[in-house]
Amino acid sequence: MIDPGTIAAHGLTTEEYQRIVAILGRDPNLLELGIFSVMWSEHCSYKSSRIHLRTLPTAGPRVLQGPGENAGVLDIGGGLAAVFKIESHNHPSFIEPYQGAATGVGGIIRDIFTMGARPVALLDSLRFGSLESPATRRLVQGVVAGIAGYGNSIGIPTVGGEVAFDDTYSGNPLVNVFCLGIAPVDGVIRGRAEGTGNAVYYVGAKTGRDGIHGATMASAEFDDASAEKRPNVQVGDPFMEKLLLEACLEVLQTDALVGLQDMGAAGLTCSSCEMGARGGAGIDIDVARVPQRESDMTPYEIMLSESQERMLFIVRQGREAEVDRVFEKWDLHAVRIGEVTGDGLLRVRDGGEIVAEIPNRPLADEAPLYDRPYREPEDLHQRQTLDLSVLAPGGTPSMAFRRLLGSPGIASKRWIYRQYDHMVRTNTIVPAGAGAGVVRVKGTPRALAFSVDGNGRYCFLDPYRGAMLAVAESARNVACVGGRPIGATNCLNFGNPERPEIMWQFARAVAGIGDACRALHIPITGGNVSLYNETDGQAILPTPVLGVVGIIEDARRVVGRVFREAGAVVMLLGAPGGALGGSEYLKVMHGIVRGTPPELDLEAERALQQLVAELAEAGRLRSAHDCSDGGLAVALAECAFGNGGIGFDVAIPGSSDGAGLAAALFGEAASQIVVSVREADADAVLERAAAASVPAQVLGRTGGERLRFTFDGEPAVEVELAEAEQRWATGLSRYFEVPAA
Amino acid sequence: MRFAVVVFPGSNCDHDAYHALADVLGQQVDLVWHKATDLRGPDAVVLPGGFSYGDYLRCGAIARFSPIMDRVREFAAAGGPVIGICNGFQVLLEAGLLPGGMRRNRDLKFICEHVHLRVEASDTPFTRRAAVGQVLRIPIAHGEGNYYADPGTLSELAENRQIVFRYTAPDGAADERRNVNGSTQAIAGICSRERNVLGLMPHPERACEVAVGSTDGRVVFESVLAAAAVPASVAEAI
Amino acid sequence: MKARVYVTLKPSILDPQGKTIAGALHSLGYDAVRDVRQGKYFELDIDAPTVDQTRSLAGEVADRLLANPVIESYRVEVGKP
Amino acid sequence: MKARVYVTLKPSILDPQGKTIAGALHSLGYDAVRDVRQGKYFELDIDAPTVDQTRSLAGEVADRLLANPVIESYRVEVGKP
Ligand SMILES: Nc1ncnc2c1ncn2[C@@H]1O[C@H](COP(=O)(O)OP(=O)(O)O)[C@@H](O)[C@H]1O
Ligand SMILES: [Mg+2]
Repeated sequence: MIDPGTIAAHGLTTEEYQRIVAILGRDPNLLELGIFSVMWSEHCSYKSSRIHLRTLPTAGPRVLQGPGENAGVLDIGGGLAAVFKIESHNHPSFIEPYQGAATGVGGIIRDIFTMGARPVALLDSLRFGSLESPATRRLVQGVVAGIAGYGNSIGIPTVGGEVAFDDTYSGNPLVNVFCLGIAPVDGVIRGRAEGTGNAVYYVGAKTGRDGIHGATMASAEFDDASAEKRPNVQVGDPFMEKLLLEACLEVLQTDALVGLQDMGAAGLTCSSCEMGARGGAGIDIDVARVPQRESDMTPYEIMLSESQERMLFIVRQGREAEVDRVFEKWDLHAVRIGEVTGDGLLRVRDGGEIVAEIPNRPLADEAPLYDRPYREPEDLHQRQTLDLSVLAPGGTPSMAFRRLLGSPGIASKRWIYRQYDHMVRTNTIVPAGAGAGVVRVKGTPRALAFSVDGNGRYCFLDPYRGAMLAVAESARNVACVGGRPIGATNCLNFGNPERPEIMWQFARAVAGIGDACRALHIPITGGNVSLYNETDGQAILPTPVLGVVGIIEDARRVVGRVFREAGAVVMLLGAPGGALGGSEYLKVMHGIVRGTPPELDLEAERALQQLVAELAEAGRLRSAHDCSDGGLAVALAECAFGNGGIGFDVAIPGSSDGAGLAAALFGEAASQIVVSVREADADAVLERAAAASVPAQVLGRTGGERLRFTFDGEPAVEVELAEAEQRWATGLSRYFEVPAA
Repeated sequence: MRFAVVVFPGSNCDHDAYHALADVLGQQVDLVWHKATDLRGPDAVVLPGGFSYGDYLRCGAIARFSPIMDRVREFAAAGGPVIGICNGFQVLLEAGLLPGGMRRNRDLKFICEHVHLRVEASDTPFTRRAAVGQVLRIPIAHGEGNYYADPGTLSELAENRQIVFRYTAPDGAADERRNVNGSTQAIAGICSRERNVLGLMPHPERACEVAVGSTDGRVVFESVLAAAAVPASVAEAI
Repeated sequence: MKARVYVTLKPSILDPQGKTIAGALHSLGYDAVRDVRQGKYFELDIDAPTVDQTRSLAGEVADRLLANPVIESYRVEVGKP
Repeated sequence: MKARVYVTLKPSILDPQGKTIAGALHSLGYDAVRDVRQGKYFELDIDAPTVDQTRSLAGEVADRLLANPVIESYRVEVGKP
């Protein structure tokens, strides 16, 4: 008999329990309750978020697969498809940084090859507390090493990413990983079970007691008691996954498979019932046949285990031998654990005896759906009010410039990406750290460009606009390397949705993503939601992370961030001027997150992005970089570093009777891109910009050993290139000089 | 020429070696599964980079027992050119085809970046098109490339001029700070006493095209192509 | 004084390395090796006057740094092996 | 029967892992820890009738696979730790 305590321990409400009873027409047994609880956890069922996610635009001419599958699929021409998705592994990474991050990488990679695609690139989007704390430094080291440990070993390059620091993340770091794969359009396979009598195969690692209740854990806030949950840590085995990856891609050559799915959150339960539900079929499996790592495992443990590196396959009847042969070659042993049935039930046996029987569809698709109450935070107005006159003087602009360059949010991320093999597969045509991720597609003239971006400060101040800005920035980063955005995925990291202010942040952010994607013609093909990111009532900054994918039709036309030569003309494309609301400048210099984030005119943004892509395609750009954290001054400096370093002499737009020097240098604005062009191309570029109605102006020239800014006709900031680069280069790495073993 | 690229479970630069040799340099390339008992008559053998057997236990320690390694040994013994890149180098060390061993990088971190290598010997099948003192810009990507050999071995290496590449500054000057992984004597690559087996940590196959940032790695493969016809004794042995 | 610290994965935690080594041994014909678990081993040279103090310092160090309590357990020995 | 194999870098070889740990310990104030060497530790579950056979099999396995004789040395123990 199931008592209220057991129901509560499974994270289910009384109403949810009643619903289970209604679906079954009887009380569930403990195993059935466990199955429902993981399927109906926030993590698997999206019960708080679905109602909002439905509003996102998902259609487009290139969309072959939108949300609902293991990953989204876009047609990239030439019979090929891009398959991509982003996933969070926030809670596990806090508990065990190395393994948490590593298994996060393993999970998203499985989502991609499960669709029949060869994974070709990874990006990571990270958030941590302040690096002044040794605990945070250990976390950063562990997470970065974990991503490296898994990605490097399996041989998929981590070609870029982003990272930001804020105290709200200190107890809730964010580890989001994006993976992109390439498949033949007609080789894409889906996670569905069809064809009564077809075999259900289990392949991969043996099942242990790992992460049981992991899915429910990811849906509950942390408190002191979560220390108890520690044994729920999973250890990744990238070698096993490499074998699975190669074996899967080889098996797919045979067309003996009907469907496949990896076992991620909620393991065998989720993979079997979702495949059954998608295909409208029943699944009959025997847990006694599941390979087990530990002795005396119960059906409950086997069904709920989250052991990594396991897959479920549906094999056409009569074709089993071909499949077996491939797995044997790779020293993997595929085991037949059951078959597809026509009755729509998930039937679980333990050596023949039926131990659970649940209709698949209601289990997977009829999970509770909540329209949780939301309410604007009471202090929102206060947050958005910014009175610069009350701030302590921030020192001279030169001092601020130096300090910003050396702050970890802006400084070079080389300490991170140097640990990632960003070159394996020899497709990486923009070096790590020099712009969006770009991989060429061998055998075609094309390349794919992709970027992950999010700005928690902006979203904290205005989640609607902040989310729009994230879409715009991600797409802009793709445009800067010469790409045309064609689709996006998103990872929504928020606090506890049962709190109305958090739910309000979430709803507003989703609305912002939807509006921006519609205006920029970028369909959303999938994503991931991570809620309950709070510790002791302190929520993270709302952090939607966007992963935009674009195409570069001629890979030879790719553009990087760094200046290529002295004597080039430096231009600003987009309306000049920035504001300090929500800026990195305010954060670094004054320790505050206040004001309103930059205005965004989506039509102007779209025109700018199209102009830049077009100029790149015409071979007119020597470099391009968008203005984001730290404003125009920092963007220009970032173009000067690398390639041996090339200084510049520029006039910053604006005047002293306007917003002032700090805003002109460090104020942030959307829709601004700094480019360098050959002298001979400058006029043509200005003409093209005018024709596209994009404001454009010459700022100055590249060259020399200094970074020189003038403002309103007067010298404003002047720093030696070598000194500036030194600060920027060591701003992050200096925290890790003494490694915490 | 015909190359055999051996694929161990966990190899992940096999496709990269294939691409460089077949697509860029236009050679015939066979990917040879590690359980195979036949190299299929190659003129040269490549042990590619990656994480054979996950690099569990020690890098290359388990791969050395793969069935194909007997054929590789015979091929090498008969004078055939064998090149081990990164994990392939580690396999050659574990297999005893080259002297010395590997430790974790000095700072214990995986390092992926372009480095500069000075060519120390041009009388090998892999460097005959290069000049001694020439500096190549080629990427590394490894966590355990900190080469070690005991003093006796080191003096033998020196005496027989088996040190083929060293990490240096861009101008070729010795500089301990450029010895990124802490290798003894900044050694990046060595060859066998007979000179036909080369192991190196850097990845020449990642430096064969302008698009990926360097073409300096081509000289290694072009040297092999330029090598005199494979001795008849090798052909018999296979 | 010398202290030795042995760190092993907790029994329920997957040990991919041990598993792979066992697999390699089986394919080399060592079927008698039924299972392998891999751990870490540290030799510490500790400047402490007594065995007890050496042991307690080694334990503290193991706890704080050498072992990851989330997935590993450890054992300390002092004196000749 | 259980056998335990301890593998360490030969004493003359600089151990980057041990050195880093010693450095980290010093920065945490553990100056009494003069030196650290890191090695590997294996627990083998061996199906052999006698202690001697177990020991000899473990030794063979250590020799062939678990240790690299070029840079490492090893020690075998059988029975209760
Ligand atoms: N966590 C990370 N992992 C890998 N690469 C990173 C990471 N963070 C930043 N980078 C790289 O460093 C460069 C600068 O990052 P960022 O300042 O976020 O770029 P932008 O401001 O142009 O969006 C980019 O090329 C990015 O890919
Ligand atoms: Mg930035």
